[in-house]
Amino acid sequence: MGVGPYTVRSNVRRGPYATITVEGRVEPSKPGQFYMVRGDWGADPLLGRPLSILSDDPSQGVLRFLLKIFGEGSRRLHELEPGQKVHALGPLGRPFPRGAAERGGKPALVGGGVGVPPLVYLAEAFAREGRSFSFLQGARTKDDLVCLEELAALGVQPEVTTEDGSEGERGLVTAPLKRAIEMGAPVVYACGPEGMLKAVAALCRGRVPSYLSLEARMACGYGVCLGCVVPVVRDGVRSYERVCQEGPVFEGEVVEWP
Amino acid sequence: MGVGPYTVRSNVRRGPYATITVEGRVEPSKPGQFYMVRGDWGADPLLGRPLSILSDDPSQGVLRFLLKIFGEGSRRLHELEPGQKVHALGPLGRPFPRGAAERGGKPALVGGGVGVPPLVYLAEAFAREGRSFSFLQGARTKDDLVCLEELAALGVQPEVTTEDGSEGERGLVTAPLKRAIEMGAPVVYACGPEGMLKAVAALCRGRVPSYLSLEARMACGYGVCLGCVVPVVRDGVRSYERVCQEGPVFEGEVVEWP
Amino acid sequence: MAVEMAVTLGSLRLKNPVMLASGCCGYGLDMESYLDLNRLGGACLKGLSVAGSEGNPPPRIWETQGGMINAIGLQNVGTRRFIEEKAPRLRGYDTAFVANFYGHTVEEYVEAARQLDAEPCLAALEMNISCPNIQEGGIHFGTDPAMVHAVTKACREVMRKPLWVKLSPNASDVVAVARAAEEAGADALTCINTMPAMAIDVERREFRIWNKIGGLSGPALRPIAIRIVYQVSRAVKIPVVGIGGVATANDAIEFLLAGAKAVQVGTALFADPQCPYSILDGIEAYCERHGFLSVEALIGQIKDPGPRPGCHE
Amino acid sequence: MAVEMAVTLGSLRLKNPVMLASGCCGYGLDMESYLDLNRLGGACLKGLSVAGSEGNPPPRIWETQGGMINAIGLQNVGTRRFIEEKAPRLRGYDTAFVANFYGHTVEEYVEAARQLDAEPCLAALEMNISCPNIQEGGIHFGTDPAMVHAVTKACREVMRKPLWVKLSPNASDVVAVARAAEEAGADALTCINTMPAMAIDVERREFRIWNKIGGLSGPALRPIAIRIVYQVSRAVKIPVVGIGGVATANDAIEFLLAGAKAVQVGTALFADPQCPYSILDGIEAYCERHGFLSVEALIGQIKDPGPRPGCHE
Ligand SMILES: Cc1cc2nc3c(=O)[nH]c(=O)nc-3n(C[C@H](O)[C@H](O)[C@H](O)COP(=O)(O)OP(=O)(O)OC[C@H]3O[C@@H](n4cnc5c(N)ncnc54)[C@H](O)[C@@H]3O)c2cc1C
Ligand SMILES: Cc1cc2nc3c(=O)[nH]c(=O)nc-3n(C[C@H](O)[C@H](O)[C@H](O)COP(=O)(O)OP(=O)(O)OC[C@H]3O[C@@H](n4cnc5c(N)ncnc54)[C@H](O)[C@@H]3O)c2cc1C
Ligand SMILES: Cc1cc2nc3c(=O)[nH]c(=O)nc-3n(C[C@H](O)[C@H](O)[C@H](O)COP(=O)(O)O)c2cc1C
Ligand SMILES: Cc1cc2nc3c(=O)[nH]c(=O)nc-3n(C[C@H](O)[C@H](O)[C@H](O)COP(=O)(O)O)c2cc1C
Ligand code: FES
Ligand code: FES
Repeated sequence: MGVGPYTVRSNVRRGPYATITVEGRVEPSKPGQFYMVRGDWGADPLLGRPLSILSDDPSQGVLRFLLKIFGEGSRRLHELEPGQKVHALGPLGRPFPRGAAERGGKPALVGGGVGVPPLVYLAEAFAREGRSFSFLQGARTKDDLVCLEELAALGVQPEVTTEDGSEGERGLVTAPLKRAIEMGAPVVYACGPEGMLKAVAALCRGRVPSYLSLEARMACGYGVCLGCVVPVVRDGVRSYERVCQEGPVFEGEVVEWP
Repeated sequence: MGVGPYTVRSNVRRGPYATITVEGRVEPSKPGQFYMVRGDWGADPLLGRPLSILSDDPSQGVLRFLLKIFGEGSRRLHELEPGQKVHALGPLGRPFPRGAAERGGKPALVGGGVGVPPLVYLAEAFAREGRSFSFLQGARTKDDLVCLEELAALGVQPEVTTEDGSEGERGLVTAPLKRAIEMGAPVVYACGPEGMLKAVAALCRGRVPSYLSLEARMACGYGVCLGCVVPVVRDGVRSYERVCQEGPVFEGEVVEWP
Repeated sequence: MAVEMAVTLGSLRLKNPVMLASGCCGYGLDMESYLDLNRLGGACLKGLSVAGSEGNPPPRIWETQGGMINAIGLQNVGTRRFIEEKAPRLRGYDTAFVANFYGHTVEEYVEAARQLDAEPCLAALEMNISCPNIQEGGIHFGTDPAMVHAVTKACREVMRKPLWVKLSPNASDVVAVARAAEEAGADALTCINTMPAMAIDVERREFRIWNKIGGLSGPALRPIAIRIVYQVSRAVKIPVVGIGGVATANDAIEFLLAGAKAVQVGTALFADPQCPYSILDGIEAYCERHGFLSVEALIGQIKDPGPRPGCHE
Repeated sequence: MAVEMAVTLGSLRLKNPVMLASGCCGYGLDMESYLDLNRLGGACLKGLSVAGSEGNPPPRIWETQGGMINAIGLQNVGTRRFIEEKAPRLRGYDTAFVANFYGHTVEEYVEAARQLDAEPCLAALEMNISCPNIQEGGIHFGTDPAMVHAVTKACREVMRKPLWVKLSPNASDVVAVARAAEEAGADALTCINTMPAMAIDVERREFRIWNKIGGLSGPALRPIAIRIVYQVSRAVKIPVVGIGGVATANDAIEFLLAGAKAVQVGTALFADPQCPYSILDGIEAYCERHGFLSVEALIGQIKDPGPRPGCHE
């Protein structure tokens, strides 16, 4: 487990988005895992921010994140300059389970906004293994599409939906997902805004296993504070599970939505 | 009174020292005045840090400080990079009074450490006015001598004392000051560590007026918090006066030392 | 859409809900170079006592993470000199000046209240009860509902102007203290004063503050203040004024939603004496964005799910 | 020069003064990937009750300036399951595990104390009194000296292990609460628990925390905690354990100089689970630099000028 000082190698900003590359000692990770990331500043902000791994390279000691400005913490990370120090703790959490993908057919990867990075990482793994899959990205508008370069570099043609029709198909990502399921997708992997995940879970329920990467406010990221829980129902029993430890990836079937 | 956003133009570091130049709307100031300076960060550190004006140029909107790392606040200021925003409030406080310098003879300017910058500013004013003066700088060791370039640019040859003799005369700055007073200095201006100021005040008492720029912890810098007081005795009456408002320059005669 | 910014605290109308906090704006006059006081809802002046005080020896302040500690020792010129020397210069303003006052005995409080009540430039008096009661072995007035009741009642009886009581966060049951003040005739409650705190210079093994203990203020305190404003404003009928770590419009709106009718800005003035302007602009913009026609319409408008008896850890 | 790092709290010897705080290290086991628990003075485990608790619904946490608010709702597996499932895995360690426990009635406290007292892996029990007493209308135990006396005494009577009482900062007179716990037989006092606090999402006009009120922890709290450790350690004879915002060696030394015999690290673990190592190294280096042969020699060694009765503002 890396608990390390890292140095910003580059920070490429595009509007509220930033692709941040840091260098340091990097432990091997799997798609869906994340780091708790914090700048080298005072006690405000105090806590790290959970960021999914977009890609990493332990042999080169390199780690990449895609960040969107949300509040104060992400704004401060967005402003990091090359050479500055950051603290990052990870890789954390359970990755996307791969078992169901073995069954043949094209797994569907469904991402929206800052939920796209872990799916890009998953796509990279699938691509490396020579598996085919479909990649669906939904956004409100054209400017909110992310990681298009990374996907192009992997040779992935994402099926894009935008709510305003400014790019790709007009509408929600559930439309192409429905088609993908009908085409026999053996499993769905999704990460994105709550509304999207809820719709994906509803669509998949009873038809195809879905694995959803959830977001929750986190203090520690490694299981000790019990701050990040979500209600889940397993075998009829409801309990709180930690997004940072039992998740962030949960089976769509077990998640109890607010 | 400037309450402004400024931008760091340059930050030239030498060990724990940094010469920081910022740009923005700059109000005219006088030697001995200071600014409250804060980076554009969260609530930690919370307050500005008082920094003497080393030089400024209202027409160009430029302001310069010499900073030494002391604790966390100054460490953060030391790390500022060109292009970053800073908040600065000033010019604040009462400048060195010039009346006594009119009397003829060479005023003695005595500085140590981060007390040197306001005296460099004063020297610049004297030099511009074509007045002669002597400039004494005391330090523990060679590496703690500051503003040598600025002084050279003004054509000022400082008389240097170091406690370890690594540069200039070995000993304390009071030795050359004593000689300067004997040579008829009409007034002494001093800024530096408390021990130095106390010794200067003692040496000058009853012989020559001295004006000492004091340091104190400050919250506001503009007179409202009453946090920065020092005890002074005027006409036999003891009271607390604000270093930021009645000072930072006080007559050596009135200061009550701890 | 013009947002009505005025708020009413009992008989007192403030042109907007943003005031300066006591001890953080001197006697108002020192702010003149930075702020047009007439643009503010009002200003609470530095705490006054009948005898005045030279204050504590330095060091008086220390910065902490997200806050600061002060033990100024309530340095002030005394009510008499305030009225003679400072008040005349405040009379020309069109804003609500509130005199903050204190004593070490009930009699001292009453005498200060009586004198200040006669000063025309003052819109209200704010009673600081975070002081030791020297008749009761130095227990702080503000921690004990009975003492708060007594001192409030005694002052109320000699006054005509609105009497605000400024509560200390350092009470086991701040709601009981609030109710005691209300019952005794307080016209408004200011929540909150600073929290007793300490810091140590480990290299010298010395207290950072001459007085050893000082008051913690600033953003660090805000979550405590918001909680108290929420609890108190639901327990009393008189208006509550929120204070503690307000630096931005969002901070102020947090207090208003929690139930405060106005806010005071203290420590934040030190880093930026003009922050009240951006707070005011931000409140107005917020009201417009959320369709509130007036600030009054916003007060206490947190969506409240009712009792939540869970544990705090 | 080798610094003796061990400290003694009554009958209990800790190999060094740095412990993990309750609620911030789970049942100790979750820290294993980051810390060698055997290098620490000890670890206080997540608060336990006889019945266990599923905890509060989310959201449970919110970050504030210099601190955070939590209302986990004391989620725990219950004393029975702790003893059966967790404790066996703690038995192999050579460090002091302290079980933190709570109840909503005196009887619940006593039963938890009785069960945990029998568990061999535990070096001491720490009683969390920042909980509502449902028999007394929900008043928090920790704010009332009489209730603290009663619950401490009742637990002390059924136990053999050292009993630590963890004080709440939310008491008008924390020294009176401390004395009550001491008189009732507490073996040590942990100062302090979190301070009740609130935050509001102004855009949604909702509470940031499901429970509305949560506990403030982190550096923001430290000046309050230092003050309480100083006041309490001078008022009682039993050892005091300091807690609140410890993140660096300097922070820990502040507590030791103020009078704490050991410190606990809570919130700071979240940002850096390995900070206890640097705290330990820093304390050792400090002792060397200042010529202290042992940590014990440092405790309470602030240069104290005696009573300072000045006002806090
Ligand atoms: C497992 C996981 C992976 C994530 N991956 C990415 C990523 O790759 N890129 C990216 O841009 N964002 C990602 N996020 C979301 C990101 O963590 C939040 O946007 C960020 O924490 C917001 O912090 P803030 O200070 O800007 O916002 P504020 O609202 O000011 O934050 C206040 C507090 O709320 C928490 N918080 C607020 N929103 C969220 C949220 N949506 N999720 C979790 N915590 C939140 C913050 O951590 C902080 O403690 C991820 C979240 C999780 C849980
Ligand atoms: C009028 C005036 C002019 C100054 N000019 C300069 C200058 O030109 N260059 C320079 O490097 N320094 C100057 N100083 C000193 C500088 O302000 C302090 O070194 C700085 O505030 C230390 O902050 P810190 O956070 O690094 O230290 P910390 O000790 O961590 O600071 C904690 C608190 O103590 C205060 N503090 C600590 N030391 C001092 C001190 N010596 N004086 C005032 N406050 C202090 C800080 O402002 C802060 O509030 C000046 C001080 C004053 C009063
Ligand atoms: C330097 C200073 C002096 C203060 N003096 C007084 C005072 O004289 N009377 C009073 O009632 N409160 C006084 N206070 C408390 C503030 O009015 C306010 O209650 C507290 O600081 C919290 O608000 P803030 O976080 O906005 O500063 C003082 C606070 C500070 C920081
Ligand atoms: C997430 C969280 C959970 C906590 N749970 C408990 C608990 O179960 N029992 C308890 O006595 N204190 C609990 N605390 C309080 C801490 O032990 C500690 O007293 C407080 O957080 C102050 O210390 P810190 O600033 O180092 O965190 C909890 C604190 C946090 C942040
Ligand atoms: S973030 Fe702390 S347990 Fe998940
Ligand atoms: S620093 Fe506030 S009065 Fe001088």
